[in-house]
Amino acid sequence: MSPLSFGNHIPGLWAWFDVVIRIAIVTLVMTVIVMYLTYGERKFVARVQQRLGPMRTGPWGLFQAIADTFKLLTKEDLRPAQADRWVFELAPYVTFVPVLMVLVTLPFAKDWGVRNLSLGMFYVFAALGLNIVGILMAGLGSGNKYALLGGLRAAAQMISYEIPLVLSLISVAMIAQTLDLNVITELQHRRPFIVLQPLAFVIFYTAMLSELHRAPFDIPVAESEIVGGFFIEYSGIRWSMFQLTEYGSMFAWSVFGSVVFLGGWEWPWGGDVGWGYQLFLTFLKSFIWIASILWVRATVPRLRIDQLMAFSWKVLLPLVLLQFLMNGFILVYGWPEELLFATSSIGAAGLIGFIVMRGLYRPKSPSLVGAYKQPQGSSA
Amino acid sequence: MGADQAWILVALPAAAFVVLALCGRWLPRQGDVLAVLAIGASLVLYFFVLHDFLHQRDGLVNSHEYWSIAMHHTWSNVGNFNLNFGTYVDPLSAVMVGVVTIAGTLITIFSIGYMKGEVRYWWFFAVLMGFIAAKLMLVLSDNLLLLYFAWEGVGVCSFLLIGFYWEKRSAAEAAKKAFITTRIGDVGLLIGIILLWKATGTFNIQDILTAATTGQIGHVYLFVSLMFIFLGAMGKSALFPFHVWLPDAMEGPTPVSALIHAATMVVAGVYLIARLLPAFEVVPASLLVVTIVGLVTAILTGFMALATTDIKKVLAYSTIGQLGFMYIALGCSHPDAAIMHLMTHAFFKSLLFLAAGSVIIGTHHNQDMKQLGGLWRKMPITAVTFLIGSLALAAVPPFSGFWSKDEIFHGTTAWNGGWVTFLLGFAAVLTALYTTRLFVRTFLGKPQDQAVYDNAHETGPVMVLPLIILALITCVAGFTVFNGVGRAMGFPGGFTEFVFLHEPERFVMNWSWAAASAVIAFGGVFLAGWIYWGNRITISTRLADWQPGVYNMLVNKFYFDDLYQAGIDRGLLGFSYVVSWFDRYVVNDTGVDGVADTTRYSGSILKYVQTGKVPAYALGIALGAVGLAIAGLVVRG
Amino acid sequence: MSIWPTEREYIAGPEDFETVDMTINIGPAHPATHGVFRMILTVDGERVVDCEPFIGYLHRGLEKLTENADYRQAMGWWDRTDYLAGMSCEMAYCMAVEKLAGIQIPERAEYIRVMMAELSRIASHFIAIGSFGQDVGSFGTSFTYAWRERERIYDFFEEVAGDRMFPTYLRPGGLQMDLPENYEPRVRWLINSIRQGIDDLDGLLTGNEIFVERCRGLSEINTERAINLGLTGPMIRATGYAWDIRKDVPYSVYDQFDFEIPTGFGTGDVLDRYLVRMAEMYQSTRIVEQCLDKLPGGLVLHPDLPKTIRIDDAECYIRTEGTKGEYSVYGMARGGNKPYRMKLRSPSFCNLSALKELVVGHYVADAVIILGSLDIVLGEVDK
Amino acid sequence: MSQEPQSPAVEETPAPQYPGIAALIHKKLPSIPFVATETKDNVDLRIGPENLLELARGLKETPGLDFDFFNNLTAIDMQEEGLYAKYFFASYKQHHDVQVTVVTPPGEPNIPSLTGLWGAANWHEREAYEMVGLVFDGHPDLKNLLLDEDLHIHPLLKAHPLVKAEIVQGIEDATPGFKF
Amino acid sequence: MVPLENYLVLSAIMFSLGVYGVLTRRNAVLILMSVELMLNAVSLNFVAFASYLDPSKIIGAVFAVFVITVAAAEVGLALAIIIRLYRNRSTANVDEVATLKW
Amino acid sequence: MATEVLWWIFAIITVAATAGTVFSKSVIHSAIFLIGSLAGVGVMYVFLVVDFLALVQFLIYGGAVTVLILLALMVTRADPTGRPEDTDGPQKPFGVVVGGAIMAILIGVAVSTSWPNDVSDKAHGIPIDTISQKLFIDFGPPFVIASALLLVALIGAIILARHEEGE
Repeated sequence: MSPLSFGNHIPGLWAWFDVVIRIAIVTLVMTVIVMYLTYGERKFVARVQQRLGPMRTGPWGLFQAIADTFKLLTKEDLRPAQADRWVFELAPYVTFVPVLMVLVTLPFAKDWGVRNLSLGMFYVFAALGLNIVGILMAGLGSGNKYALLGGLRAAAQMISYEIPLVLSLISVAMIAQTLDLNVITELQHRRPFIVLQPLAFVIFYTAMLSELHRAPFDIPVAESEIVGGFFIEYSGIRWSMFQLTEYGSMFAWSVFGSVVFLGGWEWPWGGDVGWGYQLFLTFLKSFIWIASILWVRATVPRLRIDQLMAFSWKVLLPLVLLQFLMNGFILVYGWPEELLFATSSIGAAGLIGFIVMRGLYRPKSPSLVGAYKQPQGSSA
Repeated sequence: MGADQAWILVALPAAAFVVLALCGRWLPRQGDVLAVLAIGASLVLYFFVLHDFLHQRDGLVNSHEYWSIAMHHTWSNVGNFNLNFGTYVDPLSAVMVGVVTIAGTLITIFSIGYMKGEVRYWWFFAVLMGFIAAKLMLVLSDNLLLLYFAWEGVGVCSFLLIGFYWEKRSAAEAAKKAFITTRIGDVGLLIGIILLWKATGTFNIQDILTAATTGQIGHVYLFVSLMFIFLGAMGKSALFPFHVWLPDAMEGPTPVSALIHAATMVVAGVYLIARLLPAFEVVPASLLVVTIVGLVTAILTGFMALATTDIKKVLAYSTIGQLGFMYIALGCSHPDAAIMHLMTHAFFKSLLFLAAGSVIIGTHHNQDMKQLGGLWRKMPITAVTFLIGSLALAAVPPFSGFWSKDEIFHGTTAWNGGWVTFLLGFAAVLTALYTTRLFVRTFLGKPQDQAVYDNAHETGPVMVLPLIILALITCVAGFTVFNGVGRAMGFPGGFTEFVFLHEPERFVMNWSWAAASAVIAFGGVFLAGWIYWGNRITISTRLADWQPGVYNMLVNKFYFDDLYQAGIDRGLLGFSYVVSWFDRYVVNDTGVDGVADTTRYSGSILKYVQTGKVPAYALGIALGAVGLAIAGLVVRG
Repeated sequence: MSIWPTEREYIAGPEDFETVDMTINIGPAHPATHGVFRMILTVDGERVVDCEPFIGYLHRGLEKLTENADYRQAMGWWDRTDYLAGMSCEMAYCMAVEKLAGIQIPERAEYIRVMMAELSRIASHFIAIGSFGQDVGSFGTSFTYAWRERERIYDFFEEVAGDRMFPTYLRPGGLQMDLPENYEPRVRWLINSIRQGIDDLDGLLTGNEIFVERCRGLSEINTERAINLGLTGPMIRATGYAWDIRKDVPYSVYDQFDFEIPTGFGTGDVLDRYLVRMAEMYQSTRIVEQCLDKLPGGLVLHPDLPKTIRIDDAECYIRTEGTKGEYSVYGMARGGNKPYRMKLRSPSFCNLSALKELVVGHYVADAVIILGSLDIVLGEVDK
Repeated sequence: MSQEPQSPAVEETPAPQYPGIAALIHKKLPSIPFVATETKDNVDLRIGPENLLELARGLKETPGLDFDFFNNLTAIDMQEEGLYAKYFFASYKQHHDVQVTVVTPPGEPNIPSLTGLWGAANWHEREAYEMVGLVFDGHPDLKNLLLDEDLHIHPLLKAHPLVKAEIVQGIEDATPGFKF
Repeated sequence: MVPLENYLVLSAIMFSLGVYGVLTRRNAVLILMSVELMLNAVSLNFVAFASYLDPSKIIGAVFAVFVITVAAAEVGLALAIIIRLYRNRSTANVDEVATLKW
Repeated sequence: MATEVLWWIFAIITVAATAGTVFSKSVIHSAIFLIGSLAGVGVMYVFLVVDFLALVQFLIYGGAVTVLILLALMVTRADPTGRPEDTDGPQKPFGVVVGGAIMAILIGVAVSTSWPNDVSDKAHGIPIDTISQKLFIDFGPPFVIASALLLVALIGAIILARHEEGE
């Protein structure tokens, strides 16, 4: 049996104590992961960009994360004179708490997590929806126009992308017939849900990037335009709270996404082996997931705000509604599960293939040499 | 394919309508093949339905509960109100479906030739399919609501088809006229349906009939509601005084005229009355109304047809006249005769219209019989088929019209005194007269316009073929009254035993009636032949000179159009004048201005309340709410 | 303000319907301005309704300095105008001095000058495209890809002249010194590496749907308006007008080479400016190759050059195709060893003056891209 | 205009034979008096400021001349001869270019602005304005470009000291020019 | 166990504070917020009543869902109106928008 | 016992946040207090064992409505460092009176009425499928109408807030 099991088998006051211990463990693990995620990102992106990344602090720069942490903790905590004091100071916490709340219900292995909620999936997106409030507080409270613009962009983007995100998750919930994350994972014993719902997966992945403000949807924090957006005025520990939120929610989304779509701890053979292997599976999947996010970030330019909105409302939303409708038909009429795969993968292949094809069939730019045209009416 | 799947008959043309209307333009050949296939498939399936129906009927007791196949589907349940829809197949609707599908198929095929190269070719076929689908739905519907829906569908499609050449102002006007005129009747029908539903709580026709015949509805109430329904039938069937739209409806393409007259539109009224005839019988007064309206229509239109020179208009008036005959038969409680005549009339009238269309095409759109004549040499097949149709219309034995009209004569004996029979005979003579005149002046005699004559030619096979088929049907359709023919076709006892009201009635050849009606027909024909073939047209001109008033009245269609126009001009405008006077001097000066003065005065006081500020208004609301709450507490203690 | 006003208290006039647009300040220390450039954007939501550029933060008084220095002394300052392509700036200055003094320089020197100018054009375009990719929002990858090739070119410059960015390699009258030993395989390897780098960038950026969608149709301008605004270089070529001083008013030995003038799709949008630069780099490698093939022997410095150049009354106007556009020098001498007036027509300056017209009506995010597509160098703008 | 005494450069009788492009310009625009000389590589037309606008419009809009490109503007302090503005026009269509020298008398540095004809003239004129103090009449936004907004000195004047410039700063409404 | 009255009193306080806000605040967004408070008080009442008095305990939740729906629609529209107002008048203060009366 | 204590804590927090919303001088503070107040109502739903509704409350109010309100605040206050505005209008005394009266009436009625104390079987929450049963079957037509209302509001909001050409 796993060391920390779901559910409240323990009665009375001990239940509270139990929860506190679990939360402490999960938070601690998450903090360490986040610290090294920053290091990992720098290394990963550096490799993509033919650089080495941090190399000086410790072997291969391994202590860079710790050094950064100390630097951030000891930095002066500045507050602009024009900032709204309470809003400014509360914002990082309001941003961070929802991420912690999400971690409560994520199943890292079978029966291994803080608490199993029967409305787990709903809880996750209700909680993650809250973190925008902190960003808006930061944008409003900083007394800075870049921050304000960043907050505006974040709000607009978040409202738009929440819809396809939630609908794609609901598509999976329709297939699973439950919102309980543990049950959803167990249902993926034979095959992960990505097989049944590739289109929903693609939409979820895209919308997740947007919710995380990662490239190519990093418009609220666009460095070359609004110089970091909502956290432009923060420094030191408060800035590191934002950093913690960013990477923490990246981690939370990765675990959540791998639980919902990639089979979490269950697939392959997770249920048969043991909790160690299950933990390994969960973390492997979520790190691959994170690596893919970083990879995207390293290669893809940023979208413009109108393109972003258009993509959400004109592409993702119709497609996810289509997926939704198709699932409904298949479930109501009891058509075989292969049809789910077929219809959904046609949509996913169409969406991805269209973009890839346009990239592939573009002429090479050095070959775009117009023949030398003598200017009109030249007499010389 | 059993009779319980009769909805497929409706679904095929309806699907064709949808496909053609949405993408007909881009289909190969603009989709006419699709239309023909759809209605042709309906026709083929109709025979399956008929066979199944007859097969089920075999060996059953002769009670009409067993003679029908009804299918119900629940559409919606709101409270205790159930809305069902379904199909109802009994001999009546079976005959009607047959008429519609056979005539529809032939007319559709004919249209391919007739409409060749027209603008909006695909749209014509789309609406044609919609027209047929609506009509099929009308006859197959088991409840009045669906029937009304289909009724309106027929009206809309006829509007679209009559106004098919909407670039032509006259066509657009005719379409509007047809639509508005029938609309008056439609409102009546809706009122009647609602009245019946109010009384019985159901839309199902059989339930309503049961309720009516068992006396659950008061007689006066029933009479009123039936009269409203009959108003609908009058509008749709262009009966007097609604007959004005039908001749104008000739502005549509000729196949449309054929369809309107023969199969779909005008006979919808006949079908409706026949369907509800048991209820009419409960109130004999309503039957009398039906009979009188039929008689008046038949005689009046006979006169009008004599004075018209447009081929198609003559045919139009003849249609109204024949409808009058059918209503007379209905009024005499002889639906068998009415439906029999409906069927034969459908065939010979569509034959006549198609032949007339053939003439029009063959003479390059000339339809004035003053300029035609002697065409039989140029278009022999058309001439022969037209002749067959004309003889059927004139009720010359042994063509089909004779048998059905004979049935009607036979039926009129139900009315004591013989006055109905007498007037009917007069109308029949008129029929024979104008029919012969039409044929003679178009095909025989000398060509009156040499240019038209020289350019005339026989039309192509796609148009001639339906003519020949229809002519053959016209020749033989009348014999379905005989037992032997009926047995060969699956309904032993003949047509009158197939469609019946109370109990099947074996057709008995009453020689004296037959002879009388034959004499009437031959008399009419010979009289007309003597006048027109013998080039004694001067007789009619002399008549016109002798009594110019009468002639002008005939030419001007008894001044009905002018009467209506005058009614609108004088009555409505006069009434409007009174109303406007009242409005200007009573309402405006004292009412409105007085109110305005009062308002201005009170406003000058109350304007200080209107700050234009939303919070102040909100405060008012909240104060009011608090006041109400306190009052409530005080009142309740 | 009372609740129950007795008089008509408020009548809305046009002044009540004025709305306040937000102004945001981009620069002088902003990641997107590539230097100390500042613009004040007036935005309505995310849309730019007005743009006012401010320059001069890097103004060093180049022209005044030149007036007060010996003809050779001023060399080093002219390097620092377009500091991403020092060689081509030096070339224009030297040509102006030579024209004023009437010096004919050896042919070998001309070929080496062209080679250096083209190499520095490639280096400058690499920086332009790499940082442009960053403006569009790619997280530095395009920048490092471009930087690699640019570093290789600068390594070669270092071997040749002893300095990377400001080589001061050229002299009025020729070159400081001849090319190093074994330069030919070195340059050929360099050309191959550059072409590989162009392909890499092409795959990274041109093959990227988002990048192209960001740039396509953005800030379009037609040829006539572009000429009127004084746009030159890739900016005017992107409008579909194949104008290149190297071809149309040939100077130095450019008439000896076979190369083409890219015009992209000829719509004048940001994508075309980018494509023109990409294609131009490729054409420049062709010129460098031909330089290697045709390089004559002989001296690299005019043999009879006096130690101090003294020029009597003379004026000239030298037009060259710099990396950003037309890099022209007006020179005026009135005796003595110093020029009386040296005026630089810097392409970045003229292109930047059209910024307002290009930016207004687009999004804030696009303003940054448009600025990046102008490819300005503040050393050149501010002189 | 040749009668006006304050334009000594123009007072000389025009050379009978115009070099290069100047001949074409004289043919197309006979009403505008100018003096044509040859520089090292070009032709220089010398006119007074009152004729500039006319000449510029003629150069830009006359078919056959088509000087559509405002290439450069160099402002030169010729000390006792006054301020010179050297325009450089080029034509994309016709492949020719010309240099136009506008001579302003000392103390009257007023020149009509060409911003109405070429959008490119805007910043060039602003630069000339702040560097030597030429005033362009009709310029929409004549203010400092490279120098501080309120720094009213003219560094490219020959009289401007090279080192230890006494910078007058913070005077918004000071007259243009430097107190020597 | 918390008695029903507690919930009712809580919602009464919320509701009356909302009324106060609607009546006193000048900024349209603040008024909107106060309206939201009132709506929430109402739906809290629904749920509390359902929990204590309704044997199925569901109708209250269903009604609360409807209230939330209506509130969402109302917020969307109201904010659109406020933004439009601001764009035309540079203010979101309802006092300054008295052009209902001219 | 613990439940009561927790209830009181959250009730006080909710009331305090509500009061903060209404009395706060700064618009932004008001909005943030509003979030607290709405979250308090969500917690009350948890006490009433309607978990689903609590999550809906968090998702819709926390994630959407307050975000919209904050967005509107940002849009309508282009200058975040602008003048502090006078947030209370001239109706303050009336507001106190009316609000107080309503509070008195409501509390009086709530306390004085004797409610039937049927609190049986409140321990386990309502299963979500029961709610969906009610919502989609018994309350089907109102649900459809509500969704139509949302759609109409969406379209209306877009049309109201969009930029027209030439504006």
